[in-house]
Amino acid sequence: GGSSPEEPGTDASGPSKVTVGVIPIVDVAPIYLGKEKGFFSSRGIDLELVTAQGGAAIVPGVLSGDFQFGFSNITSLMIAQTKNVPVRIVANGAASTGVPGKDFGGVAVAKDSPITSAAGLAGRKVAVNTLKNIGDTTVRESVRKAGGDPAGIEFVEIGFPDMPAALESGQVDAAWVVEPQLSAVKAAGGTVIASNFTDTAPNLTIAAYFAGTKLIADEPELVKNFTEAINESLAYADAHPDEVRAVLSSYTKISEEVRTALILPKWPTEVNRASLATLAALGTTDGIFGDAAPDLGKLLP
Amino acid sequence: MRIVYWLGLPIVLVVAWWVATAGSTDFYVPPLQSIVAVFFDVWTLDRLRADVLPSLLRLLAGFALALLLGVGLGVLIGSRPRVRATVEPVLEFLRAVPPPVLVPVIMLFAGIGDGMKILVIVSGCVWPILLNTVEGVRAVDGVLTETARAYGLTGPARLWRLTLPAASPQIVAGARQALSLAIILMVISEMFAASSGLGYTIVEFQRSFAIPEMWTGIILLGLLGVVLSGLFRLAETAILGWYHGLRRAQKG
Amino acid sequence: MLDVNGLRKTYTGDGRTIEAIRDLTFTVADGDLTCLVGPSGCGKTTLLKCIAGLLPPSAGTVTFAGSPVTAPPPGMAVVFQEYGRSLFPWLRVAANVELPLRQKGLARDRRRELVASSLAAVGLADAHTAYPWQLSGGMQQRVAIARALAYEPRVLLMDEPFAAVDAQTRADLEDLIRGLWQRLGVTVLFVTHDIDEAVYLGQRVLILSASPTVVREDLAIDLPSSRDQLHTRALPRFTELRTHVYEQIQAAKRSVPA
Amino acid sequence: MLDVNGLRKTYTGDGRTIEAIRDLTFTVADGDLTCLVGPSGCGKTTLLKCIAGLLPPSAGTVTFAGSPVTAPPPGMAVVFQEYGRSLFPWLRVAANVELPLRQKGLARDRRRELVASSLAAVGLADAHTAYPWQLSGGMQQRVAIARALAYEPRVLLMDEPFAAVDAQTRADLEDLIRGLWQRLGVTVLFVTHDIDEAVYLGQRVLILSASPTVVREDLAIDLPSSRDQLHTRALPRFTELRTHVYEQIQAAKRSVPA
Amino acid sequence: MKPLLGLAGLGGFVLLLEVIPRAGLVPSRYLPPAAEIAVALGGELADAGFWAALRDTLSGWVLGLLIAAVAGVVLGLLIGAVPVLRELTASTIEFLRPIPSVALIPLVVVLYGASLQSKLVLVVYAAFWQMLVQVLYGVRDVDPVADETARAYGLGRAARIRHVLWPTALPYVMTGLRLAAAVALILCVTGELGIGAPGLGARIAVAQSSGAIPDLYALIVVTGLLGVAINVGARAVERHALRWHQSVRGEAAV
Ligand SMILES: Nc1ncnc2c1ncn2[C@@H]1O[C@H](COP(=O)(O)OP(=O)(O)OP(=O)(O)O)[C@@H](O)[C@H]1O
Ligand SMILES: Nc1ncnc2c1ncn2[C@@H]1O[C@H](COP(=O)(O)OP(=O)(O)OP(=O)(O)O)[C@@H](O)[C@H]1O
Ligand SMILES: [Mg+2]
Ligand SMILES: [Mg+2]
Repeated sequence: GGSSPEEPGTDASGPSKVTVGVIPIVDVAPIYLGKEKGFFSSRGIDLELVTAQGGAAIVPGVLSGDFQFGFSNITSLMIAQTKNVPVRIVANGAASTGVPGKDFGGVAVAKDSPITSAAGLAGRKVAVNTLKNIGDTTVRESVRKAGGDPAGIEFVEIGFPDMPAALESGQVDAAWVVEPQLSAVKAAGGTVIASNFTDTAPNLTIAAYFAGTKLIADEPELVKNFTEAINESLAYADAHPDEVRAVLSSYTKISEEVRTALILPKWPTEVNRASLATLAALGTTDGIFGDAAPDLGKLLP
Repeated sequence: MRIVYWLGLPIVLVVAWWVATAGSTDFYVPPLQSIVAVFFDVWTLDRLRADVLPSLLRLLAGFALALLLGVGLGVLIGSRPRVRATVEPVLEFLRAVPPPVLVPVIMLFAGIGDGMKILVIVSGCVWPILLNTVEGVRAVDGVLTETARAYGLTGPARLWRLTLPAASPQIVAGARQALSLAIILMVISEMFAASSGLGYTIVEFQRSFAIPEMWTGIILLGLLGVVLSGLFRLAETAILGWYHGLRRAQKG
Repeated sequence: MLDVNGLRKTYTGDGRTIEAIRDLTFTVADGDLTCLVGPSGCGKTTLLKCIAGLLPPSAGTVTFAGSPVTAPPPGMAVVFQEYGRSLFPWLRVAANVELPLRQKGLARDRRRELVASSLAAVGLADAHTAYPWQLSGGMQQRVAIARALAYEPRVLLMDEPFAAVDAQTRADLEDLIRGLWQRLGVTVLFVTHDIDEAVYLGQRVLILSASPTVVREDLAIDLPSSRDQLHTRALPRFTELRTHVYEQIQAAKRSVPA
Repeated sequence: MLDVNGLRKTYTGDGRTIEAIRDLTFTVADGDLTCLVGPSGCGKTTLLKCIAGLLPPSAGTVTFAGSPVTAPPPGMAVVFQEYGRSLFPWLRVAANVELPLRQKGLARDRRRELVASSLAAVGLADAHTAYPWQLSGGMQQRVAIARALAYEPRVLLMDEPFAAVDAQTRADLEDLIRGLWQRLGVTVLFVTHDIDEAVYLGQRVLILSASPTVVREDLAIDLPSSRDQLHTRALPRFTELRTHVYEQIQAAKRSVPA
Repeated sequence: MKPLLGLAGLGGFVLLLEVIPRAGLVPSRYLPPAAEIAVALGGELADAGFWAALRDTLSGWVLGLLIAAVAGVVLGLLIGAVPVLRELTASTIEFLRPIPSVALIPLVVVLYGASLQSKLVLVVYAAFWQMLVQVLYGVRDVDPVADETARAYGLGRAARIRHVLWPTALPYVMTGLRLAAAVALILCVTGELGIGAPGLGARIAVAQSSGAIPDLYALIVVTGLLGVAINVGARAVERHALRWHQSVRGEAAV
């Protein structure tokens, strides 16, 4: 991008303005909570959160300097890395709960579906939010673990919000859904037949906060402060689920009822490197990185 | 001479693009050279057959359907002021709903197959045809209308021999608009529940940070637009020969 | 055959109200050839459109063959004053003439024949394949006339149909119409500005007043029924009649009734 | 003033090639009033458009005041045969007449005055605020004439300008044009189908042959220059001239040159 | 009379929306009946955030539409009036037009970020073509006799554009404006949806990802009603500006 970044943090006297591109989903609750709790302002960061629909808009925003930081799922970041997009993870984002059947995302089928386990998905139509990404990779792994053959699965791209309807109307046989849609599916009588995150790795890291390498090089102080603030937020969120559920109402429209019942992700402060290596290996096998393989050393902080 | 006209400006623009991006280090705006370099690697015959052809067929199906629907409804609405007054607000309502939020609703009714994608194309590109047909029908010359009435031209004969030809210049204008919209909507429709197709491929390139490849897709869309509009021009010349003659009549 | 009774037409719209026709009552018998003359803007075209069922009158009625006219009655042909705009620009000349015949359900051969003969009658035998906008004004007008003739109507309404043709062609067309009328017994209502023409053609000339219009005079033309351009026009009675009509129009134009 | 030299116009297009004008050569002096007559479709309109610089000739030249005409020369007004279509439907009558005056850069008051006087001259003093399509055919034609008159042109080209008006109005307008011509010395080229009109109006009548067109006769009208409807038309010389023209047109229509 | 008919039409549509889910044609969970949407709409209307979003969307829309309309009309008249320009630009126009605005999202984000500007670029890009093409077709509709009249009376090119080309193209322009207005609104909302620029679109995105279906439809209804409002305005302008045109005067007569 031609536009020059707004030189955040250079002004030593006042707080530096920091814009973060996030997706309005449960995963980013800690940063909203942290903002509310003053974890950022106490470090001289005047935080602004801008919601976008997905990585497609956030990554260019980070590269152009419009956002200083962004939130993205790990596989997308790995893909970016293989394409030499100059970004690097600065803090953990969200992680699987690691409890099979009680994760914040999973593979669900509709009421009365004949499919009862991941093995039954072979040859079926399965919805994921984005093809060639974390969804299909992990679902395949679930199927493998259950002894099925993932080769014949027909993945269909459907946005999370549209999955409950697609599932119920039988347009797909199964869907990989996350909260809050997971709750909606369950409410409509659907059942979770596999927890693809936990099947892939224990405590799989799903998403992370990242920044452009230029910012990391030019303003280490700011990045350090941001990382600390995020980490404090993550830890606080993990410890105070009720406050997390409360803060959800400030930036989402998830109904009260669902908010109190939905399964929250885990928010460890450390990126689980081993799980990422697994994810990278799976992705490479599935060919989602093309011919390349991600170099995690260049991606992780 | 024609060729010079057709190629003149594009060549200038391409050269300008080439020069302007020659040393570009911007991740999202790669040098044109590197875009061109990957073009033929990306758009192999196989890929054209697997991704572009189905898209194209859906596009044509959607366009044809929109044409039918737009002209049919347009004639009805345009020739009856009361019908127009009744349905116009509803149509305007539907028209203002953005396709990306409309698609999920369409999916409720039409599933996620080709039918849905064609419907999405129709839902977007029917409007210019409809509006132009309505206005074209309303604007049929009063003397011609009276002539037709005096000679007992009613029913289908009136439709085929008066209303449609008289409104055809404006209908064609609408169809021309719709054609490019159809291409755009083809892309949008493939952002939902797709795993192949030209639009999907472009989005997929974009998501996987294959930026030069994404640009080749955009260029292909443009080229597709040029080819389709060339075909359209042929059809237009055939249908509106009289009109072009009439409008040029006294120009020498 | 044709009864116009207390006809009145007022145009409103766009802040302008024009009483075009105040009160017209007259009858045209079956097989009559009536000419209508009157000052420009007096409502001749309006009257013709009301008779043709193309324009709803503000008051009064038009009755055709016993039934009130609300839509164009079948078997009627009209030549419009705006001849140029009344031709379908997307149809070639032959197709323009043929279109009403198709609508009438005539067989193809019969249509061909009628198209060819009527175009030949107006002197356009070699213009079949031209588009109307490739023709001169007079030629366009003749196509409109040919279309009406080919239709073989029972009633023929003509609104200044010869305005754009040269004197010689006009004379030929006048004789054509009279011949047709005598041969086939069509009822003809003929609007013209040419007083000689009105007297030469008509059995009867209706002279209209200036707008708001009433019938100023209903003049029977007592010339011999077999007429020709040279002799009829040279008759003293012809001159008398035309002078009379001229004076009437002149008077009509002057005295605009309140 | 106006030189037409070897003019030729062939229309091509849509598979149809029409040699409208074969070879026309004539000169119109400054301040002449020339009438053009000829059979329908012989190319009068085409000729007028070539002279006006609206249509490029296929061969030959038109020279106006010494320089070749390629675009409409300034100071020229045209009344088109298709009067209806030459009025702008989006402008009211007064605005239609006023538009060329604005273009000429006249002051507002002067424009008002010209519009009012020219509309009054054609008998439309109370139609200022009507739209053209609210007027009768003859009224529209008179608006087109008023527009040309208000323009105060040096050259006035008129293509059957009185075709749609009644006899009385026509006579009035003829006298209006002659008066204007005598008073202001405008050069007038006047196409008409009415032979009496051509003889009554013109100093000179150009008789054209049928298409492909050449000049058949260039007839000087040796009538006294002060003319009036009653007496001039009653002159024996008038009758001689009109009979002559009539015969020429008749002959022109018959003998189509190879 | 006419507004009443229109209201009746809308009423019928609302009824349909109420009946379809109630009759079980689609699960009401995913397409809530009209009454539920109305309740959600009431909730939105009571929310200050909604009004701020509406203001954001409207400002982007008005500005974008204005730019697109002016540019489309000016360039259209210019290109249409000069045949050489028309020939020269034809192929380029055909190339650029089918490029979807949505495909430009990453590019504009790079250039302008999640700001009003990027929204504007999208809106202008999409709406501009609608205007331009309509104007080009409209210009072609000029009656040669009218144009010749203007030329004969010495109207220069600029004056002819003003007095002949423009009024002739006006009906096409009006249609173009109505098309462009809706497209601009759509792109405004879609842009907000994708880029995250503040506005109704961003609110729709939140409602969508939160599974708040009635709220989602309430917001869609708002965009639809904006469309209706736009049309009411356009028709009012048309009744005045085109009262000379067959389409308006023809219907006034009956
Ligand atoms: N559509 C219309 N709207 C309003 N007024 C109209 C309309 N048509 C005609 N008029 C008015 O009605 C009157 C009669 O018009 P009409 O065309 O019938 O006259 P006419 O006798 O045919 O005249 P002409 O001989 O000039 O053709 C005129 O004053 C005219 O201005
Ligand atoms: N645009 C055109 N394309 C093709 N041919 C044309 C065109 N305009 C005129 N013509 C032909 O040129 C010839 C002369 O036409 P023009 O209009 O000049 O005749 P005119 O003398 O004005 O006839 P009228 O008295 O009937 O108006 C006609 O044969 C006509 O068919
Ligand atoms: Mg009339
Ligand atoms: Mg002519």
